[in-house]
Amino acid sequence: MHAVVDSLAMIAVSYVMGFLFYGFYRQLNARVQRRWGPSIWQNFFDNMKFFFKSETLTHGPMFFFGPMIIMAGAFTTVLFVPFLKDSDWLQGFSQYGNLILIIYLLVVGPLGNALAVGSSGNPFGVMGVTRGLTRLMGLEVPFFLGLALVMLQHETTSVHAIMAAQDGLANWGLVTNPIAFCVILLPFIASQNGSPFDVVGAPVEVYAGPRVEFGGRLLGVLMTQNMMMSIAKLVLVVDLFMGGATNILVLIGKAFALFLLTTVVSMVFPRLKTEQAVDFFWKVPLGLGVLAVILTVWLPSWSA
Amino acid sequence: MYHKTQCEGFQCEQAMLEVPDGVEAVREGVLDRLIAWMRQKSLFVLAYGTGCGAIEMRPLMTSRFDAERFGVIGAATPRQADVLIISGYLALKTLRRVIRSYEQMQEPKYVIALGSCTINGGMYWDSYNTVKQVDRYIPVDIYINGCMPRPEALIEGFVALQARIKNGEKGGYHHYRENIDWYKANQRKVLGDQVPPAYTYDWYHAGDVA
Amino acid sequence: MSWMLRLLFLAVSLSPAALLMAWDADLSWPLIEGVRLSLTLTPLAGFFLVLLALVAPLIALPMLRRPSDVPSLVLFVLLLIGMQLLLLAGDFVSFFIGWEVMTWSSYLLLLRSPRTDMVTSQSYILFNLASAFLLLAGILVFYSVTGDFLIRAATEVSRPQALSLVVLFGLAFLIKAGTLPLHIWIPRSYDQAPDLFSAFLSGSISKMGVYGLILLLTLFPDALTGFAGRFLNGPAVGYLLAWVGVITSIVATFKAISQEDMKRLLAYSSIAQVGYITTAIGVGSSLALAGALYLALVHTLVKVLLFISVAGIVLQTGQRRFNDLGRLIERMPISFFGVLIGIIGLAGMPPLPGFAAKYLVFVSLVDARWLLLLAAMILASTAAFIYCYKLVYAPFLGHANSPEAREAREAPWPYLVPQVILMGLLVLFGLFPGLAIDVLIDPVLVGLQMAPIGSESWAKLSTAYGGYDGVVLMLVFGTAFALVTGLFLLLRGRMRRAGSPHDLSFAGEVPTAETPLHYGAGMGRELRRIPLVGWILRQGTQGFYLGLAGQMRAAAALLGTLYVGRPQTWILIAVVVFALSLAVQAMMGGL
Amino acid sequence: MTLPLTPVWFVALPLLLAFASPLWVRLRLLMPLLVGTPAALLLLAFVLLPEVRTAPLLETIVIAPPLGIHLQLDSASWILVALISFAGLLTNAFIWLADGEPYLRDRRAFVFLLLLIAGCNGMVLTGDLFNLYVFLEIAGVSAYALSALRRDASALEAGLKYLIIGSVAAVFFLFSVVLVYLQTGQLNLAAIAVGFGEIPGPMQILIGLLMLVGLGIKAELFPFNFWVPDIYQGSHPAVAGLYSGLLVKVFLFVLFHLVFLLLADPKVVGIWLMGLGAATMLIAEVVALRQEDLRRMLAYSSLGQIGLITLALGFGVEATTAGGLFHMVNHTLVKLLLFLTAAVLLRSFVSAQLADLAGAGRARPLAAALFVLGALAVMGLPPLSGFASKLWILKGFAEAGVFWPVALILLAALIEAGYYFRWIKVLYDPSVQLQAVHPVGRLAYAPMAVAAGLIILLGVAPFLVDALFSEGAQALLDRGATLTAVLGAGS
Repeated sequence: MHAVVDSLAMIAVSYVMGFLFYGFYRQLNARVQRRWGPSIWQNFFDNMKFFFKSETLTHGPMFFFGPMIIMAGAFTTVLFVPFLKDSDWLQGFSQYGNLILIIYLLVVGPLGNALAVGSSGNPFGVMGVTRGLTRLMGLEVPFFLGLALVMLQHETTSVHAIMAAQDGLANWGLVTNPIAFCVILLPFIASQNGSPFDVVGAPVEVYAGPRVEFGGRLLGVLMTQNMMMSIAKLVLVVDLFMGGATNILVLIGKAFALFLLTTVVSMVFPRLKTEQAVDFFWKVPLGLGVLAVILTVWLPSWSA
Repeated sequence: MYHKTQCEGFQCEQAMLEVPDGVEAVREGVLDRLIAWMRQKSLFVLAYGTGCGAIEMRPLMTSRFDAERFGVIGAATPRQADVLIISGYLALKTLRRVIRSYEQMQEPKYVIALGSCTINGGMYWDSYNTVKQVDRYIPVDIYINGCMPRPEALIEGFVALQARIKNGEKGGYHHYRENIDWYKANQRKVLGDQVPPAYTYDWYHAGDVA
Repeated sequence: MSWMLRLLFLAVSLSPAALLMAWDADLSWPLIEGVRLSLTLTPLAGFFLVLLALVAPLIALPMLRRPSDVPSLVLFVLLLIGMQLLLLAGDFVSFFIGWEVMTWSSYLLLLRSPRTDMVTSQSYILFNLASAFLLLAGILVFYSVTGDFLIRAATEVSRPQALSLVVLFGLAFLIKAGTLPLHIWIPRSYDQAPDLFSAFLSGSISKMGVYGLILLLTLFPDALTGFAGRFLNGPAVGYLLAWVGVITSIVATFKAISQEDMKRLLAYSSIAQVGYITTAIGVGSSLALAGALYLALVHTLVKVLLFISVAGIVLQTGQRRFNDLGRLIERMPISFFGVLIGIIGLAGMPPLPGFAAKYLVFVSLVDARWLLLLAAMILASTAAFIYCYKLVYAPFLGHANSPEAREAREAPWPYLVPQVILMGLLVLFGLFPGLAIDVLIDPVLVGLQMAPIGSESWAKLSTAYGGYDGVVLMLVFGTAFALVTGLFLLLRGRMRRAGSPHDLSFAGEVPTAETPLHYGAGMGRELRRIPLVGWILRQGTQGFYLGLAGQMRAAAALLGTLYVGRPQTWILIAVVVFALSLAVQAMMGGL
Repeated sequence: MTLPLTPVWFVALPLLLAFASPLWVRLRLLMPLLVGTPAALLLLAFVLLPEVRTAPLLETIVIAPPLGIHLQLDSASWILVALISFAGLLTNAFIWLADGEPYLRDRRAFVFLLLLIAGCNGMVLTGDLFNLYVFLEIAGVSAYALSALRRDASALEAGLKYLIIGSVAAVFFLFSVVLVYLQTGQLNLAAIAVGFGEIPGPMQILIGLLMLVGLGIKAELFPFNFWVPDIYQGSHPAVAGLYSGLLVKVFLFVLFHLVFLLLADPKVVGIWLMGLGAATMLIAEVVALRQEDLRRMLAYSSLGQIGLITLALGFGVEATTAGGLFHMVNHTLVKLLLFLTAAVLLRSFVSAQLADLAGAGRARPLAAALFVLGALAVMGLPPLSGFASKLWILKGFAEAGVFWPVALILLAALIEAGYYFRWIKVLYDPSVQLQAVHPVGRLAYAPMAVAAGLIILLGVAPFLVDALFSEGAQALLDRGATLTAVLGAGS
């Protein structure tokens, strides 16, 4: 019972945080562009509008199940990320998982949806999927390397254990392992589909990319999972580098701070082409990662 | 001076289509009103630059006029869009694409016709290749006249559309479905065998008009 | 008659399983003076015998479909016998005999395909024989060191001897495993071999290289650390081997993405997967070996599944290029699920066992503190998503691109039964990641005198670095899926099936059957614009090997001019040689 | 009257029958007799086997050695004699059963075959240097004639070329015989062996070189083997199979017999012979890569194997020698099989060119399968007999810790695979639909099947015969025992 309530609470929390964060993002973006921007609830409206469209077109069973898979993947991801530290609540099933599992779960959904995109038969969608996978290939290398530095630092893949090791500001991953944070920051933005790495679904690039054929309720599902997945990723990074959170307000605060940081980076830079993005990941963040490995792994072992 | 007393020609057909004033608002329950309220708060716009009126869309969407305040934002594909903006005159060539795109949009869907050209051909009234009256081919929910209308006018049009949605009025798409044969006959008249394929609308005949 | 033959064939294909059940004694067979074949079953060989026992009947079943090719059946039986001999070998001579029987019978099977060309067959047999002869050389060196042919840990070996042994054996097994730059025979032969035999090549025969590599570790207890000590937390020589493996998988993955033919793509993917296994072997810790064995298990199941599915497609459509297929999901749904489950396993996605295997390898790399290797491996394994997607998209989704693809029917049942069984096995191992550890892998590790991984329950994979629960994962995902689908269907509004596959958002245009809507070949073309990938894809070893062959032929022509057809020249040469030898003897002071 | 079963029959029986054959007019009786003679010899060999294994059999003719002529049948020469009879039997049977070219099924052909057998047996058995020369000429002349039997230009050319080069070889050998006789005053091998050490060094070298060139030409060693492909190509494949399978082995055996018998320390020349063997092997294998004619390809492959055997025997260690002898037997079986296959293919498709045989595997599946079997065996792939003998040789080298021959042998095997598998691939070329021109009787496959069966049997169970080869190697290497046996203990 506890597990059920807890799971539903996690899903609700991540959804609410999701649309509020995105609403805030649109506001902030508008202000930066000297506009008023929509209300902070705008994402909720958009989402609900799509859920209540009276017509939804499918291209066959696989096209229908793709969004279901991605949504289930988002739920699963959320449930395997512990939201709070030292608490019985908002834990989901995170004690049955680990960091590597979460990283892979982040990809399960999009791959399931890629099937639906392929099933639609729209070449623009498949082109978008290919770009997405290409970007994934670029970003995952430094991202995983950064997380591996954390795993090595704590000698575990359990998010709980990593969180538990960071009590007090002085033990935050951000403080003890800042270079790992630097390594993952840009890939993290890309995994959030933020500018400058947002070429995949960009409307003017390939006709909305993977989502080209989705409309109506299916698009609503895709939007929902996107928001929830973003929250899951934010919380994951909060857990790994910012010591986790003991209650929901702290969690929102830390996640919001992190969100603000990534948003600012996103808003400043223009969009890169796919291959530029990949090349960038393999040069700058990965180079930083190699440096980090040399500094934190090789040098200590040689000097020892 | 020529004075119109009775309808003549296509105007009679037009009269047939016109919705009498003070239509019954389709209000059923709280949920429907809530849904309608959310719908009007979020309008995704498919804005093909079919004519010169498209030039007014850019200031509308960007900082100066900021349509996003009203929940109006661009969509890339017809599948995601709620509103189709016909931005100015339609040539026969673009008409075909517009029909195709309109039929691919998911209901509920609305059409805003922008500029005089969509009403009566405007300055192209005697062109052999320009569609003079758009609503013979697809149903138009809101006309915004002017040559070209200013962004403010566009915003007013959107607000008017939002009010109609909020009131739960029937959208043009109902018309289109109910009179599909008439629309198709008109389309076929000008496009010949260039009419978009039937598979995007033939489900209208299957009944189940939701 | 032919009925009996079929039954007999099926019985033989079950022989590895029977062997596994019934083997309890050691056999021996004299060969020549001082050489005695002895057969015994070690836990390590037992593991690979399990793989063989799983795979052999599953491939034998579709092979029996009429009209069956009797020579192929005979050769397959020979191949199975050879592989069993190889696995049961307690001494190197039987190991070598098994190895060679496997080599030539697989070569002859390769020739049964009408598509095999000269370059393919020659590269297949020459690389494999080179591997075999290197192995034989290694065996002879081993013999000269230990004085007999028994497979056992060599204890008193001098460093140069050990080095030459490791190099000889290592090269032999790396050729078989197909690591860079010795892989060139693989894509061609996997591509052109008979479709079902490709499954066996990739699923079972490539594992023999893996078996050899692991066996090599047992020959020299400190093979990996003995030569150059340790690097960080692992063996320094292993670090090199691991890089060889990882570079193999990276290059092969990119090559796979750029392929336009299903079987070639699978071939490169096979190289890449074996590359991971090589990496894990390089790490050499108990975790890593568990990962290597797990990967071998998963790769066997997955590749056999995929190759059989692809064989079914080729059988029904006659097409194997991505551009000529499409939309088979409606016509071949079971094959679609076969490929789908296959690629999920191949990509190492949870909850299928591919993830468990990769998890073990990743953790072992973290444990060894080899993070750069880890990053490189991540590169290969995420890039693999692209070809996995291509593999499922191009034949099954998208648009049908050829008349055959439009009219194809589901593969016949002998092709489907193995697929369903393999899917079941994959799901089973995915649900219970501890099952494979407990039943298959831990006995091997104990046999190799390494720490077993252990599992508190079959549902759990647990290591010192943490673990996960397959059942919970599957339950959560399944519940979420059911919940989401249910909620979705509860919402109002109608779902409508598009009236035509061409009802696409296409910027207002109306695509027709002539519009190129299939993106099968385009996938991977974009990748070339990434500088590193473009550079990798431009490289190739084919030129080197063809050049070598050309030089060989030139040498043959040059030496061939000696063999002229004139008796006077023969006599002249004889007399001149005679005179010269005399003269030389005279000058040396002999006369 | 009971005929004593003595080694002399190995020479006498075929000679007798061959020379008596013109007296028979009715072919029907004669032919089975001629064909059956090798069978009788084989039977005789096996009857004598138990005796031979206990002690070498000495057959003195007229006067006891060292003055008289004697035949010596020890474990080593027994192998050769049995092999000769067996190979002769197979070839005769094939010619008889294949019902092929009329010129081969003729009385003359069988007479020459019997003479060839007689000559070979004589060379292997004789204990007398001059007799050796005589038998060498008998074998040679019958071989020339066999080559030229077919009445067309290529056969005559082959016969003539063979005659020329064979005579040159004989001359070289004869010179050495003369020199030996001048120096030692002896013709009995054992007696020469005792006295050979006292010949002045330079003369030893001269005699050695003359013998080497003479026997080297005959035994097809490297700088003297340029004639081989031409002759093999011009002769009928069945006959070429005899040359490759039989004649060369005999000369090789004679060469090494002389080396091990005459020289107190064979190691002195062993290294040179090994070098020659290695060169023969590598060069022949490389040249074979480009051959487009099946018979020429087989000829080069045969040279390669000869090189390998030379390499093994030249090392002079018991294991390699035993392996080398074993390999001789295996190679004979294999090459007979391959050349007989070539004969079948040649007859079926009129040509032995690579391009003309593409797809032959579908038209003549059995022949192609036997070719594959032979090819696998000749490359030394298990579980066929070539592997066992190669392993034995390699094991010998490994035991001695000498690895350069191992590397060369394996390299040569790899090159060999390069062309054999090319041929196999072409035989099974799926793109060509080849039709056989001439039929080949099913019975023709019987001798090939026997050879194939033996190849498999010896591959799977070489332990059945390995003792024979060990004893043969000991007999060949044990100079003292031979001398004692011939000359008595006191010498």
